[in-house]
Amino acid sequence: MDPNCWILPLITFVPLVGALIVMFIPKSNYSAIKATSIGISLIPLALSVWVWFAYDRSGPQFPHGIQFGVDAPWIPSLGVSFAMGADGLSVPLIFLTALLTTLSLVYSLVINERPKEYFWMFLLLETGMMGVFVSLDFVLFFVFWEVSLVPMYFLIGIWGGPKREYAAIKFFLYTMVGSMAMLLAILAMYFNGGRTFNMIELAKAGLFVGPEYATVGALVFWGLFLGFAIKVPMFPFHTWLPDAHVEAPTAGSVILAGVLLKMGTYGFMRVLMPMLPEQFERYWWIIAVLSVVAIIYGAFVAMAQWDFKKLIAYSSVNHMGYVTLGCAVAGSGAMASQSSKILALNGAQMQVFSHGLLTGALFLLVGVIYERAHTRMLTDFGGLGARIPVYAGMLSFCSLGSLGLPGMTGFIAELSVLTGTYNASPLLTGLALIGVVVTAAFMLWTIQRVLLGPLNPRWEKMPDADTREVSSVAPLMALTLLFGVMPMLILTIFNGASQAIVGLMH
Amino acid sequence: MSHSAYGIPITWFLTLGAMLFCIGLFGMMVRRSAIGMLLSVELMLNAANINFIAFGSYLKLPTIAGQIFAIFVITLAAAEAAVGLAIVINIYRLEQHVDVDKMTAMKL
Amino acid sequence: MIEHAWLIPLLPVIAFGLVLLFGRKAPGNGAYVAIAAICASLAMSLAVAFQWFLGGASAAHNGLYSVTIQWMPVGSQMIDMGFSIDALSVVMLLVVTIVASLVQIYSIGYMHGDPRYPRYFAYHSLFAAAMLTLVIANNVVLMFMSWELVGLTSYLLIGFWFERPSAMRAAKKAFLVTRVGDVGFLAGIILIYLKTGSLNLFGDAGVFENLTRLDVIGPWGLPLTAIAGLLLFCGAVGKSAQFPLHVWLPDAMEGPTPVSALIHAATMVAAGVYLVARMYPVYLADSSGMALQVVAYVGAFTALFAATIGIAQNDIKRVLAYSTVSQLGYMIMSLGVFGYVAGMFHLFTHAFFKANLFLGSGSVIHGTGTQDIREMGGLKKKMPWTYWTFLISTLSLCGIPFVTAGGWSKEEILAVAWHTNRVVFVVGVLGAFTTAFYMFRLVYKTFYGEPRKHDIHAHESPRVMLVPLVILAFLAIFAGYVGTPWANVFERNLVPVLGHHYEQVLENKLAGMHHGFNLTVFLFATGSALLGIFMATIIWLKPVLRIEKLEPSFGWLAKLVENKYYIDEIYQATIIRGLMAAAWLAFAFDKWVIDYAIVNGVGYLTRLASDLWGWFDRTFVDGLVNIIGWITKTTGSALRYLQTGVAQHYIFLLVSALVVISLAVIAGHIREEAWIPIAGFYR
Amino acid sequence: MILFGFEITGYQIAFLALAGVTLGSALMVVLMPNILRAALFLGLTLFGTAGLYVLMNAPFLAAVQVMIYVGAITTMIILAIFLSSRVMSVGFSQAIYNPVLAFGAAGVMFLFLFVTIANSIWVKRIAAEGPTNSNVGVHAVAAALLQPYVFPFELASLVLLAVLVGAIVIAKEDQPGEP
Amino acid sequence: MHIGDIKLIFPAIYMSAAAIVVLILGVIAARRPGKGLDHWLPSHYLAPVLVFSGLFFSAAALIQSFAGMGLSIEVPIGSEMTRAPAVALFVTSGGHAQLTVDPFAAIFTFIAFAGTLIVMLISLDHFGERQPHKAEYYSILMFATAAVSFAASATDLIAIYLSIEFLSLTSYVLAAFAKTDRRSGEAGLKYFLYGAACSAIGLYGMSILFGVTGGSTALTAVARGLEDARATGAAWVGVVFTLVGFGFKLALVPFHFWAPDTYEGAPTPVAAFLSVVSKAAGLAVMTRFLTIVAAPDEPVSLSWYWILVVLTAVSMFYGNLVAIPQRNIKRMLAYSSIAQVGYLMIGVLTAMHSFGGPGRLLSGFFGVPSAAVRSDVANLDLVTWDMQGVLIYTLAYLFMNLGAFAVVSVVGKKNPLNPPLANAEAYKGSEIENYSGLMRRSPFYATSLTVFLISLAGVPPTAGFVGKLFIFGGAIRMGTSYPELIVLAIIGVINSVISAYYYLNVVRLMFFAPAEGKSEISASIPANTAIAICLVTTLALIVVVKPVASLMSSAIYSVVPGVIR
Repeated sequence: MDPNCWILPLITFVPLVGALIVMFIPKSNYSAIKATSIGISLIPLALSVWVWFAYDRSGPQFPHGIQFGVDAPWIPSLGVSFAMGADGLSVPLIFLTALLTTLSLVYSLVINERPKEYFWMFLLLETGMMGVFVSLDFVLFFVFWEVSLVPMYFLIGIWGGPKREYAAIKFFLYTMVGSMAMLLAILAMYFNGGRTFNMIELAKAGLFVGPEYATVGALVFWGLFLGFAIKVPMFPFHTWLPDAHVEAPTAGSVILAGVLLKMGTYGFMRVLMPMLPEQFERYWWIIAVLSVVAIIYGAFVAMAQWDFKKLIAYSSVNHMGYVTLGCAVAGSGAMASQSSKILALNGAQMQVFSHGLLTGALFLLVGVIYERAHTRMLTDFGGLGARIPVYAGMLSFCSLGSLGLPGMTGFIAELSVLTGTYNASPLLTGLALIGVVVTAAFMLWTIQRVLLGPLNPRWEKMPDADTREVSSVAPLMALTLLFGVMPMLILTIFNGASQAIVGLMH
Repeated sequence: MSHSAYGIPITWFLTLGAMLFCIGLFGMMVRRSAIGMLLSVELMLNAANINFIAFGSYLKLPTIAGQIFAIFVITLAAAEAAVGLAIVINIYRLEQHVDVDKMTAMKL
Repeated sequence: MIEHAWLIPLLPVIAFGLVLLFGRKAPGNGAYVAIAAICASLAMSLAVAFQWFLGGASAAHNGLYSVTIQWMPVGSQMIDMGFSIDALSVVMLLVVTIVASLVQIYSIGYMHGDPRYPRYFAYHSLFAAAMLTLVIANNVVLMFMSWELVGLTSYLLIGFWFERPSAMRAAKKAFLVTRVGDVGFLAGIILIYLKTGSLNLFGDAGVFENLTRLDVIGPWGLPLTAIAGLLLFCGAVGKSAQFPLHVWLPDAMEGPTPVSALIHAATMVAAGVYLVARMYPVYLADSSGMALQVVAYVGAFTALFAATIGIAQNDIKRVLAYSTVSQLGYMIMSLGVFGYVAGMFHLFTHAFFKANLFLGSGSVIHGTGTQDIREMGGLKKKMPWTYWTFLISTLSLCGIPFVTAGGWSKEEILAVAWHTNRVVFVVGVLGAFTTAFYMFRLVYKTFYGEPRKHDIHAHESPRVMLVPLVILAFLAIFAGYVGTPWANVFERNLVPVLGHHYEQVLENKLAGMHHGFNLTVFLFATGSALLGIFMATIIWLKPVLRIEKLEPSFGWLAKLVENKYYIDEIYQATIIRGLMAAAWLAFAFDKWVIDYAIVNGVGYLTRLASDLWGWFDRTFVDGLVNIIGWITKTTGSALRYLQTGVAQHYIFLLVSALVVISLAVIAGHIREEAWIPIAGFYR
Repeated sequence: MILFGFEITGYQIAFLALAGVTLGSALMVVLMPNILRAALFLGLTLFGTAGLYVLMNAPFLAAVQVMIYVGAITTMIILAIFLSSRVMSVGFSQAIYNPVLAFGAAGVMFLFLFVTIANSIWVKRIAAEGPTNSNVGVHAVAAALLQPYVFPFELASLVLLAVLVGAIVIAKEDQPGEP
Repeated sequence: MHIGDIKLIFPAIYMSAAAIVVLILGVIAARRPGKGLDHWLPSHYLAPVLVFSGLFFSAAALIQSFAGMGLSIEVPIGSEMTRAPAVALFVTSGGHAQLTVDPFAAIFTFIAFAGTLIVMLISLDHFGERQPHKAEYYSILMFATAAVSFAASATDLIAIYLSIEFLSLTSYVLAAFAKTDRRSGEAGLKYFLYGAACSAIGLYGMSILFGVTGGSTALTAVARGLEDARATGAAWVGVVFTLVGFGFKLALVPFHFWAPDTYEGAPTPVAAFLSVVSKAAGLAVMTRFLTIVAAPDEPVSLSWYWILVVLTAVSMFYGNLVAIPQRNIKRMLAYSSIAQVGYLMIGVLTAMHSFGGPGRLLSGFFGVPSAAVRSDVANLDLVTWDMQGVLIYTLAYLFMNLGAFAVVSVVGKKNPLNPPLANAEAYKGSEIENYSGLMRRSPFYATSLTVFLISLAGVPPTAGFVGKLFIFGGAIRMGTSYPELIVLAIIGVINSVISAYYYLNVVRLMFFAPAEGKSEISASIPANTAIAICLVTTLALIVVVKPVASLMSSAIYSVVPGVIR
């Protein structure tokens, strides 16, 4: 067992312990609740940074081995174990989760409506999300997957906007449909993969290979696909997303976009591709086509939005399309060269990370302006660039990053994905490029509608972003720039995982 | 048709039992009063008892289980009637009638 | 020094950060920081240039100095990134740093008192940094990154006065229109990367070494090199405002005038030309020659087309803008007809005189407070410095031989065109004529005659603005001497950049060309320019030709003439009426067809499509989900009526269910057993 | 005995008579509007059934039937009717409730059962000619109840105890203030 | 039978005896209410204490049954050998047992005792100390529990009929126990009438079974008889009619009609008892009956098997769909429990396949070891899934459903608008809209109820998820041979989502809606203890699932006391 096996359980369960601690703080002591929560959330953050640096980039990768691995028996009669571990896929996501949680909590300092519940639910949410990214046992994975669902439901439902109840229940039911389908598929894999839930062993087992498994393999594949695609969300399973995003409180949107969506794509890379390569190869084009549709469709629908937050939400559909496109291409079998596939998968992972940073930041910024103006209608704004320059700078930066401006992470991601795709299907690349232009158009148009033009006299007195807001957004911007300029710093992590995964897929 | 001295195939008894059973079922459906329904239940139980006794008598292997079963059925029928009538009396006290079809306080 | 060339872009970046963060507290509100940085870059560029051309570094490094670092892993491969110095990049470094530093100095005066004064300098620094990175990048992706950053900063600078809706629209338009081209560029990069396996331009495993892998027949029977070249050219079309995508540039004049000088004269728009030049081996490797032909004709058409539009403009900066488009067309055209050196040379000279012209116009605007040349006139006396520098640069633009830089470069272009493509040559000559014509119209209307609007109290600009003008005017004269036909330093240094193989290819293409002074071309070039000046003179300075002469033959034009508006503007000249009609037509086409119908139309359709999609999303995708939910709910509500509350009903339902179940059992039983009706009854 | 060309036995006549009584009174039980008469007809049905038991060589059961069913249960029901209904009042009559559907359901059920019974192959274990276990007397029943069936026997007594308690609690009229 | 073996059913006997003790002492105490014996030893304290100690006896019996009291067989689980004991009691001529005491029965006994204890704790809070006829109430509750225990080990039709009737009759009394409440009376009456009809139908079925199988009442003998009588249509009619009697206890559609009215009308603790403990008896009997008697050799050709499959699916859909528009939470829980039975039935159907098929799992005689352990036991470890599924889900269901009812009881009771048990409007406290803003009034109850509801929906990390994992897992495993089980699993999954909708509706009201009234809800310590126990077990089952599952896995070998082939 790895000498560092303690680290991942610690990262996962510290927030849970924190949530319990917060539960026992008196309801009225707001400052203690907030300080404790943020303090506790710093622990996983620090640990995740440690993991980042302690992670051996040339070390073993997922199906061939794992780092920081822990494997303890849990229900041995069923082959369920408490297995955790990290590889190139998960290390950045662990960091992203910890970072976004801390920043969201910092941003949420203003929450004064039932703060105790808010903060402990947030910490519980962090446990769930972390658990998904570190679990190497399907049962554990599923448990955490669902655990992350419940606090989010409450975050949307209690602290959300006017249609929060509808949005919350839609979010919950939608996701639950997917996770239930996933559960069935997991069970089927269990019975065909040597009676184990251990992901490493399942990935090595070579499941559903051969024509006699065509039907069951397809069923399992689509079951898992449904679970992940709803979470991503892929077209046409995306309609929960705008509602959930729009109604969720700002920090909730950040986590939703920044981390929860990533659980879906993580599932693609951790489960679908390594464990069902044959099926993936057979159906990759469906995923690819859906992804391209999502890219174009998301961009166009985003353009039609007048609600700032909804616009960002739809842009998530667009951005996540690149991730799934990259995954699809990486699993396209003989369609593309090995290096193209790796490139595409690198790009997909980069987009995961990039979208987490940028869309998280954008949601924070939408929240900032909403708190001041109590409206999110783009038509209500205008000319704010002169009035609140710091905010304007941050918004412009993040929007530009979001539209894939070179020098930021999004560009690296999109370039890699598109390049990888070109080898498999130039047509898809070409179509996706339409999305690139439209994305630029609506992002710029948004900036224009909010920041440029004559100042709407309603906002004469609008204050600029304060320290809390800047400090919750600035780290995200800094990381975007850092990894955009020096992708080496993070891509070597992704690259190992991509090589391992693509290596499995013929 | 059998030409033995007895001359009654078991199917006669079983058919009789089935008739009784169905009359009981019919009563359960048409009787308005709880007590009327209880009477119908007794008919159904009797149908079962006829079956038990018929089988017990007609089986080639000697068995006493049929009669034993019937005894218990009769016993429990008494118990059932006791409980049922107690509930009916209580209801009557509360509602001044025992018409089951009028008792629809709970539905949705 | 060369090994530290990466500092050249880095210094402005640092200045950008400093000014953005501490602008108001920094000396000169941040301007000095930015200027110091760009001047340091200038000094370093000069040092690099000195070392390269005169210090023998070029020879020591075999014409290329390259430094790379690991940038991006792809599987077991590693994509490197870094900078490289060769003659081409040195030239570009010089152009960019010189113009940028002068413009920044100029801006101290021009932008004085602007509320966002520090931000202006910050953006300027960032722009310079991006442009400098672009020219020394040795990696296509790094090029693309800085290319986009250039676009971004131009967006910021054009929209600097974003309170003005027109400025903000212009900024967005600039960014979007260029991005349309960038998509092609990106596709080209992808194609090149996938086929050559490299993103680095130079070196053993670089793009240029592996171009033969691209030389396979692709779609439409074109070699992939041609396709790659055309895709890359898309980027150039966008950035360099070539024909279908040129519409952003005139609108971009909404930005502060120094910005126009920097971006729309010297640097950003030149980036497209630079791109084609930098990727010239790709075009040379194109065995079909298709790509370069397209480049040539697009450039030629743009050159003439924009020039004709320039005639009809009354906004001083718009005239210059169309002139810029036209000149960029020239450069592109030159590259298209194998005038690799000539195109770059024109870029070099054009940068200075066009920057000067813009700065001069800025000075005029600063002095008069208007941009409309109809309101100007007689400024020659009031603004002598501005006038003289403006005139020098105008002459340079017109290509007056021997004494101006523009003369040398234009003549070289025409010389190449004469040799390779006479059609293009003719267009070039016509363009030269038109250029001279509208530029002198501009000069005459601005500086000569009497002031047409008397409430304008024109005054000369402060010294901080005049010094750059003078320096640029000096360069507008003398910069051309590096590329005279007799001693073409430019050619000597630039051609080897292509590498031995492609140097040979280029020479083969130009085989038989008369190197040195070509009298025919000289006569055509000079003649057309002088004719243009002459025509302008007889129309606007000494109105020999009058618009009234048009009346008998063109009634519809007569109507225009009756209109006072046109009488003041259009002098009588039958000779120019065809030109005028063409100009109006072109402008109308530009305005109504290209700008309105295509750009706005596409924009409208896009909106329409997105609205439709949004509706689709709400109605069908979401609606389907809601329908399922509705069915579920309704079924639940309907089923609950089974639970009537009547016990007899329950029993009835129970019995009915039991009957159904029993029948099903028997049905199943019948299927498997031979079922004889009433068989056992009599047994 | 030959009747209408069929040879019939005395047992058959007895059966038919008893069946007629049983079924007829059973029909009365469910159809009789007056609940009291219905209860009385139930007694008749039970008597008929007891007769059938005798016909099937189960005299002990017949005795039990008469004692418990007729003697106890029917009496209890009649008592309950008196307690729970105003016998002389107008609303006393029982109208028949949705009879058509009910008749349909019960009728189909009977047809189904009849067809099933008629078609089943009983011959293997069931004597065709008549009752075989003719010697089941009180002793046998008692022995069975006390040895292998002692558990149900005891359980039945527990049931009766619990039910008695429960029935009393439910049926008894609580005095105000009584716990 | 050795007389000493009686001790094996000691928990049930103890429970009956304790019921009598409570009854007698209670009747004595009732003479001077609040004073004397009623003061020192009130039955509402005596009864839970006795049940609590009974819980220890049942645990002891459970452990003892696993330890293998003399008679046991060894079967392999994977690579390990496990003892699977079974003891036959009250053997009739022909060697068939009235009762079979085995771990399966012991587990259900334990579940019943634990459930009753919790129900009593709820009752204590719900009725209070001044409850009329409390001695009788608690005593009858204990009788009913004993009946469940008997039913779980009954392997003879007579014993089954008697114990089920025992349970039914006591349940009717309990449902009607709130004598002054019309709804309670109505609930009891409807329950009684429907139950009487169903048990009569079941009895009629048993009588036919008795005949076609050659006069046998023991399940093992019936099973053997059915082998011969396979061709007889009446045999399957008998099976189906018999199943009606059990289906009624389980509230399986279409034998469920009593459930909503009875749950709504009956006092909440009684409803809790009916929904869990009484249902456990039905489940135990149903499982035993199906696995022993009716396990299909060739299931595809047996229409009644298909009918069960359809009924399972219909139960899930019906229960969940009709639960959606409900406005009364008890009624909603009634429908939800109808759906839950569907999930359980998936497990039962799966388990049937494990025991059915050519060559039953165990060929022994009453669990007496036999050389002829099924030859194809290679897949034996898989069997664990099936019966484990039923047992674990039952356990999970016990705690989550009782917990939900406990909260409902507490909330319904203390609502100041509606004093309990007073009149027809008494149950306004159970209207779902009354849960608006419960989070602000009583966070503990709101949070607990949320956990229970989420568990019922099957969301991790709750017990409901563990149960579903086992149930669906077993179905999918068997699904490779019997695709209909996969279909059922998918339907189960769809229904989990549907059920989440109405469960979350309550959660939504509790957390998102504004509070209606500000009064904090309070409950006595017993009720809070009950809720806490349920909460902890619901949340902790996933942690301790390892020992629980291994315990359950050994139980399965003894469900079938052996069939001679």
